[in-house]
Amino acid sequence: MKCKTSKEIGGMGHSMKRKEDARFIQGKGNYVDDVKLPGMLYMDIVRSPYAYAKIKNIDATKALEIPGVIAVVTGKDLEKYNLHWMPTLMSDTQMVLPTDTVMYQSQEVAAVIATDRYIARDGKEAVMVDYEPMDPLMDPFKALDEDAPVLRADQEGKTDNHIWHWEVGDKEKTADIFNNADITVKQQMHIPRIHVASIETCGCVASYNKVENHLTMYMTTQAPHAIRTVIALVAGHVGLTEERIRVISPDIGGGFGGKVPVYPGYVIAIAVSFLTGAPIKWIEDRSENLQADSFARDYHITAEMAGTKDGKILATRFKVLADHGYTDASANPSKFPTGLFSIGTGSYDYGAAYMEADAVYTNKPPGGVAYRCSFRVTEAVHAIERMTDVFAKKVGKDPAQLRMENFIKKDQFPWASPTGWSYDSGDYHAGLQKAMDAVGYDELRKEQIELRKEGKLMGIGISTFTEVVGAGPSKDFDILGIKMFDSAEIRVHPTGKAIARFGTKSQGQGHETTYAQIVAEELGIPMENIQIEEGDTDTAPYGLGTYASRSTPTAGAAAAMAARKLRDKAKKIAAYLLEVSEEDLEWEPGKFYVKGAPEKMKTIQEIVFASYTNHPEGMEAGFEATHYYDPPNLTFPSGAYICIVDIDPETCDIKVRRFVAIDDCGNIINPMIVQGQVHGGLTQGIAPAMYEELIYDDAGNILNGTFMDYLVPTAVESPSWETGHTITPAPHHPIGAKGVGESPTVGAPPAIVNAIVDAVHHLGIEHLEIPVTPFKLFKELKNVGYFDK
Amino acid sequence: MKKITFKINGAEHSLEVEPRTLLVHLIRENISLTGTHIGCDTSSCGACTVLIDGRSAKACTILAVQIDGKEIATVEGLATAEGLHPIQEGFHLNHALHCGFCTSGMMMRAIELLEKNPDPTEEEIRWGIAGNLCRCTGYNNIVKAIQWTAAKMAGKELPSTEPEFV
Amino acid sequence: MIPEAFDYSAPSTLEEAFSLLQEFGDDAKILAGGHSLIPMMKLRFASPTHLIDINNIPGLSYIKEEDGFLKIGAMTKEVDMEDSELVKAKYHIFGDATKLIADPQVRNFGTLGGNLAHGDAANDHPAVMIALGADVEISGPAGKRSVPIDEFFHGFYMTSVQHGEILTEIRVPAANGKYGTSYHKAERKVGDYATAGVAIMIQTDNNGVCTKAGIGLTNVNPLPLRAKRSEEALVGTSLTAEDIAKAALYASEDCNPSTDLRGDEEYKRHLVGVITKRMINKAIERIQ
Amino acid sequence: MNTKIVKEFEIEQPLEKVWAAIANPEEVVTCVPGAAITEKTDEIHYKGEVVTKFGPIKAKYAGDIEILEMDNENHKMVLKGRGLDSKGKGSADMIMHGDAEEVDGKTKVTFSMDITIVGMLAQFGSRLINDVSDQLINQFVDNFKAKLAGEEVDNTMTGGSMLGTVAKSIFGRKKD
Repeated sequence: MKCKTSKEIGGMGHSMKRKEDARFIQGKGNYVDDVKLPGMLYMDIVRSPYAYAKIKNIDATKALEIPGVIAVVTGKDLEKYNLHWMPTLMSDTQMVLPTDTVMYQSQEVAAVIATDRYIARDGKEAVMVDYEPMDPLMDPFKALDEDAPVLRADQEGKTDNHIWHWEVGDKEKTADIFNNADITVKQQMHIPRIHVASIETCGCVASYNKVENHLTMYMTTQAPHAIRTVIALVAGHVGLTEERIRVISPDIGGGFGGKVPVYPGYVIAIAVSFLTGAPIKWIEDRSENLQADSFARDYHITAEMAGTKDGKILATRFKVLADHGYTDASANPSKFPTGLFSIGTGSYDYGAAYMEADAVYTNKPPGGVAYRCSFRVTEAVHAIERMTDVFAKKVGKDPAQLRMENFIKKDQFPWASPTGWSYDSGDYHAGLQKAMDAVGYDELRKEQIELRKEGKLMGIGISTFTEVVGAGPSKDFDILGIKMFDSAEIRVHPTGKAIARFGTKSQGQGHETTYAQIVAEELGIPMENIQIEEGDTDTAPYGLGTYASRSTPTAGAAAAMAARKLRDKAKKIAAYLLEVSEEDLEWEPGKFYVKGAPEKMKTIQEIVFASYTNHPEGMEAGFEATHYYDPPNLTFPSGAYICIVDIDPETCDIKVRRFVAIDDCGNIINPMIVQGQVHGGLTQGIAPAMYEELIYDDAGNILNGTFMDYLVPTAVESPSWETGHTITPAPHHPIGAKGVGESPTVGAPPAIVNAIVDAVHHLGIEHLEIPVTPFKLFKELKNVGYFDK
Repeated sequence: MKKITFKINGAEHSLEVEPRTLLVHLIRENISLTGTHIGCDTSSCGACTVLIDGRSAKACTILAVQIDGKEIATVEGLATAEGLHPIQEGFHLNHALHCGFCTSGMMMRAIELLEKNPDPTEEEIRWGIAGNLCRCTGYNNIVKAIQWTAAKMAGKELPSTEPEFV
Repeated sequence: MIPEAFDYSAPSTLEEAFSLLQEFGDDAKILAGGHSLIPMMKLRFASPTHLIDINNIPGLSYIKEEDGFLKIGAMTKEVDMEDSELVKAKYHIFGDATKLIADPQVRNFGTLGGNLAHGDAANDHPAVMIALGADVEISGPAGKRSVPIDEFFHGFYMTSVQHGEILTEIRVPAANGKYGTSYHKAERKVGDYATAGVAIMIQTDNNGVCTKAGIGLTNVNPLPLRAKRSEEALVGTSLTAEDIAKAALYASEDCNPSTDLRGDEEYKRHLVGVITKRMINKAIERIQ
Repeated sequence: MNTKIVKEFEIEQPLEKVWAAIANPEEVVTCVPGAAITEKTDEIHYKGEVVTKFGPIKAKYAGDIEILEMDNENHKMVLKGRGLDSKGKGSADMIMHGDAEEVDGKTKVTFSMDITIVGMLAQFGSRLINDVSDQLINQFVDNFKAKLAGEEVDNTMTGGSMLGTVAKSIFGRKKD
């Protein structure tokens, strides 16, 4: 990688070691459960064993008799303050605590406040709730039946369980192509409900100061500013207006989208702190986290592809049924009920597509968060990448070759997709070729033929995906009306050291290092001397937070733009100090010098010092700039992944032999961190492909609500990943970067499934639903008579 | 209440605890060493891993009363006046942590692993940390960090800590 | 997740432990490794009023060959089995099994006695001990008694260990002659309970004729199961592929697995067949 | 979660004697491990409780039983049962079809139960439910046979010795 700065400055392209590591490796991180305040009380939450039931009575007598139990709060209590319901990001409503009906198993029913977490837990056990259970509605398809119970009777005039219908593309044109195409293929697929399961669960300490009428909210949030605004919207009517709220997002133990929503526990904690004047700590258990916090995915997709018999893709058609649980609490931009699902035409050059989706209510927990993915892109990528393989098998073409023949070409960018996107840049052929070379594709295909003769099952799977991240341009993207810009504020101190603050919030992405590198790149101040701060709404500029791989595309750009404002100022000061005109100056990282006379120069440190001590007349003193970056377009990272699996023909165990991932995320700020993100994203890709799924039964029970049964991969399940990159800079982005944190999670599952299907396709298997477990594979092989021989 | 006496990171403590107090809460709440974390209820995740008399243990599944007379080591005790413990260096240099939440437990586990097997294969490392979940890193660099630490502790030539990302 | 309050005692002799069990009655529970009991207590599935921690009782942790037996103290930890040179040299089955039990931290505390006394057919050692033909020594105020492993498991979480008693030793007939053992379980991910597990012990004479066979099955039956017909199908044969296939088939027929998240009955029977075949072969390979 | 359990057994007793016992909930319940009837509300409604104990796990259910159908002529019955965990952690519902017929002078009894379990037991104990219910039913059958044969039946679930037969074998051994 070419770097413009020296390693000492540590600008873009250097694999700088992370600045944030020091505290984490010494046990000095500060996570929310580490926050301890004087007089703090603890909250535990009573939850419903039923998925759908009327609450007949809540008896807290026994709980209140326990020494140390301070209060038991119910929906009826919150109702007095009109705090029993709250809005969701998708303009639906969600219960904080129910007054009469519970809508999913493990829903919050009452909160117990006590002097210590052990006593709070005892109190929870002693609250007796009398329920009248009803038959839950668990199947999203049945939710649309005419005789289905109307779950959201609280919504005036609601007569069914349908939430919304969405569509994009040209329905007629697509239908026309399908009607006339040589070949059409169709596949039903379910992208199951999964859970981000960050190792830190969610929690908060709500601390309301009655005297000052001020709330400090320490919480695990990926979007502290947005949360502050939401709290003000929910609680403004009781006097908690936005200037009286400070949200602090301390170190976060993994987010992946699960820490974007506002959960009822946060609101209850705030309400209780407001009423008691004591700080309230609430930390979820793992089982509560898995059973009640926002899910991801849960799309039932009917996917179709039309093409020519020699393998040219002509059109696609996707129909989605989205199971949202009892409320639509998706974390999507307001105008995008299906997120960015419409990216589902993928990396391929064809002109017609039609996609539609319907969302329904069921008796499951609400949600619709990302799981390390940009708003619903994983679902879209799975559909298109699976269909590309289904189509390739149908026309009898090698899936790599078919992809190569259908890719959008490098010179076709910016490319207008049939669903309305303008892809910024890409070189898909180069990516796939690099992956094929790295893995030894042709040799593997030969090996596969040989192995098959011996009855061995080996498969090769490809995924060549296009992501869409960095939301987003303000003309289309907002959350609750707030445009999805992001911000950076850089303040350089007189001695040339800086602090930069951001509206985003790292949950492990390494912002303290990479943002410093961006500023170092632009200003030439060594990254070591640039302090990065995020997560405190009192000090950081307003921003929409970190999710959907948006930090580098938005806040990273803001950092570069703010730094460039400062460099412009530096140039003026340098010209003044060197007594030349600005046009006579040249910049090289860390200094301005006079053209043709490099010895006549001023370092950035000298210039900054002058801005405080000797600034030109008429110029504002100090060295500080802020930028709110409104991206002109989204960014479109891409990747070419190849997975090799070996399957035990008797036990159906699936072993990932190799996995090669070539990512293109545009210009790279820190290769070490990008690679680390890819590794992690890949493991969160194999997870839903082979292990994870939230399983509910017809009675409404979640059957795997702990880490004993919700199967997060360990180092044993996770293969040794092989990674690499190509670079196609984002032309519209100040530093040409695209974002990468989620690409691998988006791109890996279809590569894995395509490999597994490839290994057994000759036995008569066309498709396998994720997670592909040995058990599931066994059943499919059994069905096609494989074990009869 | 039961009175227990124990050492944490060399310092002796003597205090009264309820028998049901979990070791992880003793460490985090009573002793205020918050580097040891809690990630699950079922001793599945390993975020709470500490050493009890040198053996790696999940502190969420051990009672505080069980450590009477024993010696506990937590992440806070790893670095000395001379500097970081090799495992800390290894994790930092090899980018073996992202959010940092699993890191303490992962390192404490790795210390015992290397103590028993100073030159582990990749396979042995992966099985050796099978009781510790990491949601961020994909484990590649954790394996690399442990291999690096093994080399460092054995005084061998140190593997490169540059990413092989081409 | 926090357990309900309880009292705690850590006796330093067995006698003391017996009298505590007597004193506190039915709601007192023995704490050995605790890695099954404490999670249950945290989930408040189990709420004993008194825990009697037997970790401080000396003399319950050892691995030795004596009087024709491999004697294992009940408080011997999984990790000690993994590390034991004696076990590594002669009883390969324990190396196979312990590696697949939970994870290293849990194995640092989990005990063999606890694994058996918990009375869970999903645990691994029950099948291992069935294959090896172990006897279990149970101590109580009235003295010691020995129970053959086949009579030890009575129901879900129920064994021959009566309230007031403590499992103190496991005795495995010592390896002798041509002797090979093996264990494997299919699991959804590392450390999981078995989807299906098979433990094998094979002895042959010098001509390769099977003189003794032990086959135990994990988590495919309400109780840990001895695959008797499979054993009989092997004894007296020269262990040809055909004999082994027959034994594997019988094992898959004779177990009685339940459908759960790990798989359905058909799949588990299938796995039992495949693993039985493979483990018999592995045990044969290991015959020294 | 939903489980269907079908159990068939034969008793060497005349049909009418067996049916008389089966058709009387107060009699039947004395054979159900851990169960007791606490109140007869009316002819078809009963209240009861079940205390179960498996190793360290103890649970208490308060139950309602309703006789939906009692056909003494054809020896068929349908019961509805509902048990509520005493700690509010969930419940179990059951519809049981029972019938008895004469076969070669013996009586063949068939029970078919559709059980729906909701709450913590279903969440955490799903892998146990089939095995455990099997165990309980076998115990019930043993108790029931014993009762009809005029033997004393102890249906409590205490200590580690839920099964009378188990206890017998152990203590029998001890005397050896």
